[in-house]
Amino acid sequence: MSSSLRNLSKRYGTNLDRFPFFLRKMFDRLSREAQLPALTSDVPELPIEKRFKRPDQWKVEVGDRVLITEGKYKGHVTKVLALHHPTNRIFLELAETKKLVVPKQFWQAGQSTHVIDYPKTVHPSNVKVVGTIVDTAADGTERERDIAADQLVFKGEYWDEDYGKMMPYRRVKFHENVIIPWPRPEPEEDCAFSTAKEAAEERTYVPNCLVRTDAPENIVESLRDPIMKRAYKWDKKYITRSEAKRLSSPEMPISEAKKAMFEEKRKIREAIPSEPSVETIELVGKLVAEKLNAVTDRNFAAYVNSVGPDARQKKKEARESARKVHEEKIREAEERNKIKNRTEGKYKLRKAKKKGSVVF
Amino acid sequence: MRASQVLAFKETAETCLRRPWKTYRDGTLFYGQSKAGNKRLPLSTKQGNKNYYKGTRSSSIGKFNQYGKYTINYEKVRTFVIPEDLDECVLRPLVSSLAPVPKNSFKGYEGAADGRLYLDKVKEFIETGKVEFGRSETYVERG
Amino acid sequence: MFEQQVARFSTSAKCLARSRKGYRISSSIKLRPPIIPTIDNIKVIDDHPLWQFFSHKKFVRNPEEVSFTGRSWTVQELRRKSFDDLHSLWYVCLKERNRLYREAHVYDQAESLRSQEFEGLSAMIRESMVHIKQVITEREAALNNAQAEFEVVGNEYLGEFRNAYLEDQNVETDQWYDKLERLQYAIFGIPDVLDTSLKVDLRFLEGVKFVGQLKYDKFASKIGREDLGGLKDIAEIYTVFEESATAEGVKEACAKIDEYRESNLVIPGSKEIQVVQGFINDKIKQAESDFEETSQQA
Amino acid sequence: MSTKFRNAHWLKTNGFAPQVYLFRNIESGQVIYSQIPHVNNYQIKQQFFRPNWENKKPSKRRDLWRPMAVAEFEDYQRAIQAYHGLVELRYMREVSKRKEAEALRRRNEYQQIWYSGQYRPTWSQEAASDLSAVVDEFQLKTKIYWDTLWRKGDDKRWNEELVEHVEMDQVSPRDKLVVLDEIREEGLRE
Repeated sequence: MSSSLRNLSKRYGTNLDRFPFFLRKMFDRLSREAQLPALTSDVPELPIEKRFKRPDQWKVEVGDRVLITEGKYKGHVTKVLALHHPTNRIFLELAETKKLVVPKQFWQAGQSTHVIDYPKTVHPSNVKVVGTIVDTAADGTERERDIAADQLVFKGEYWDEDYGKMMPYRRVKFHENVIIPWPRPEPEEDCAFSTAKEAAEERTYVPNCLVRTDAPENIVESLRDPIMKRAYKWDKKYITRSEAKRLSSPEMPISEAKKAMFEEKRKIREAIPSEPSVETIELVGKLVAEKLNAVTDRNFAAYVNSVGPDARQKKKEARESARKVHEEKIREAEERNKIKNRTEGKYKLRKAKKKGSVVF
Repeated sequence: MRASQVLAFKETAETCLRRPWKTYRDGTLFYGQSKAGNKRLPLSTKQGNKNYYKGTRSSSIGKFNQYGKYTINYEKVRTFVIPEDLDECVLRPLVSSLAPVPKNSFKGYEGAADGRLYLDKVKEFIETGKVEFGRSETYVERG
Repeated sequence: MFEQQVARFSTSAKCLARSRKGYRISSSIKLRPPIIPTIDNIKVIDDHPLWQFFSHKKFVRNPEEVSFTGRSWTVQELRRKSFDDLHSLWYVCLKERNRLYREAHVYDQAESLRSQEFEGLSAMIRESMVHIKQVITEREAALNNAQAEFEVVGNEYLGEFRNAYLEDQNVETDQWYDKLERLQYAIFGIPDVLDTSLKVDLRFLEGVKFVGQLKYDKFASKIGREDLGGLKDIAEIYTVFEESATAEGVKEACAKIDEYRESNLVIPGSKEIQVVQGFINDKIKQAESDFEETSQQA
Repeated sequence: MSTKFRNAHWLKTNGFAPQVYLFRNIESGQVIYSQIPHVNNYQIKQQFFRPNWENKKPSKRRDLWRPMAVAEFEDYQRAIQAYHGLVELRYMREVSKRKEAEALRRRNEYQQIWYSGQYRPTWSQEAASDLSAVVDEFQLKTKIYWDTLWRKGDDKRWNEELVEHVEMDQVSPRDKLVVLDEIREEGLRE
């Protein structure tokens, strides 16, 4: 196992992140099946970015009294024992247990049987935080009362000496003046590896010289790899030739003569006017008018008149009057048809009554 | 399925330790995830042809001369400069959890590496002989 | 046949065995169990360097002994620490990681999963070490940026300082002496105690010129030595720089300058660094010989 | 030189001290007893009786054999006696009392002699035990130069009145034979 454990690095093992989601799921299932039940957990571990980090995400802290709202112990009030960070769930004092069969090498001290009761974790959404409020009765006596917050809001924050950080105020939603304070954490003792608070907070460095710091010269260079391929990428003062080449687009391999030719052509193209000048238009108009006025052929003159500038307007007017006449004709015909249908109907009804048959 | 096999599906203490319900026909293995193994492993020092020298990621400390004698170049030999008063150091590798995590404020400056900030501190030092690093009650320090 | 095979060892021994009683080992001897080597026979000196790989000279610690509270050093905390502290902390961390790595390896070899607890602590310590590197790099970058910033606003600042000094009626106070000393060190890197490792560079030279000129301008009219017509070269400026920032000091310097001017020497700009380095070396040698004399007398 | 059994006269005339040398094989852990500070085919042939996969006949490669101990006796006759005793005990372990010897060896989970790679530490441990047995059996006054005192084991296993333990000079393996030669000269002087 020793060598295999060492080799379980990213380099030697399969990199699961490389695979698509469904394959990762399959691998996960396979590995779960291959494990003993004692070593599998009911709730899968969450990726690090999905884990809770702030107290307003957890909503509860260790030592909080909570009301259980789901499962076997629904309605009981109990205490939070621990937060299980990998699954975003909490351990409660009063919790459902599952029976686990544990192989001998994982036995705890004092264990005498394979089967143990292992407490299940609970999601924070399945509990409600319990707080205490003081009621003042009409006669002035004060009475403490427990409340369970259905929903919580977190507004404002304060410096908490015991937690050593800013903590948000935990308020009951819709009753935001009611604040449920965070429980007091158990003070941790310093271990052999930790620096005392005073030593950690002592300041021994003051920037007081523009020429040098208190570090030896070239200390930063000595921290870095002297034969690094991309040296000083962190503090780039110049770009290398190859980088400059990569950053600029390549030039077309065109000879000087050809370039001159292109330039000449471009100048010619620019010299050609795109719109005719006023003089040109007048000259052309004069020439055309002279030519058309000199037409002698009657048919051709008629054609010229029909395509003249006012011919279109005339055509339009004619078409409009024709349409009006046509519409009048249609209206008259419809009037006629109405009268005809009415008289015919009357006639038919009378005929049927005479015959005595009923027409439906 | 034989009647006796049904017993194997009961979750008794013994079956939980032995997993008799597992059939290996579904392609799953008793251990691991694949029988073929990963064949795309990096070459080890013992693999490759006669010209393959993997190295040990350690730099040389000299060179061989034409007769095969190795001369050490002491410029290339690693030296570790250890502080003289290491034994008196009260700092430990970690920090007590009783010490709150301070924050730094760089209001009016770009950040910790801002030259103007450094220059202002130096000016303050010239004027008063010390530099004040005020800390608010919420543990926000001057950067 | 069997007999021949048995008698592998020498015949002379056989003869001896026959002739002398008690020469050969009796066949009824009971075989002794193998002697297991013990490390009790090995004495290791107390200050053996390799003990640094062991915690309290213990082979391995229990995983319970490396259970920890606390957290890694943050960058904000390390920004408070001087380089010496950071340097020591780096080696404290490194030595602890060496120990942990060795112990984790021992647990690994014993096929125990408890090695992960050692590696967990090691990873925490590594974070501290990464932050140390960051702080050192950051400081260097801040210094470089500040130097670039000073190129832009430096003359303005020095001008302000100069004006404040010249306008102040009474500058012969401890406060101004300290301030001048701090300015020398902070802007030009001129330490108040010179030692042999000091290398004169352009910045140093600039500082000498600034401070020397400042003193002369302040006190020249007061002591009535405007007849010198300004300081002509680096040797003169250095003479003023060397003396204390009082009217007395500048007066003495002016007297020396008078002596110097008799020689009609003028130091060109290209030789200035060399000359100042020479002055400082002479001064250090003088101080050393003085110290030796006094110690011999004592 | 050590190509055959050497008697007391030969050892004396050729400038060898009354000593028995124990060489160990760094690959397999096997031990060879020798009258003079060399290992040869003669000893391999003489001291490995029933080779099998666990106790193969070793090669005589010089780089594999390192001195483990040198036992110095009072005179040549006793050195030869001890040498014979050691070889005979080896014969007993391998042949005549094999079952008894097998019972004393440390086993792995498959009931084979414990090993790591090619190395079985039991051979050198048995050699040390045999040396102590020989010293006790013949009541020989002995001075043992150990490569490392680690191999000596528990002091209770040795007769304190008879045996004196000394550690050889700690030198690189290349210079081990020089140390053996110095021990030989020391033995001759006494």
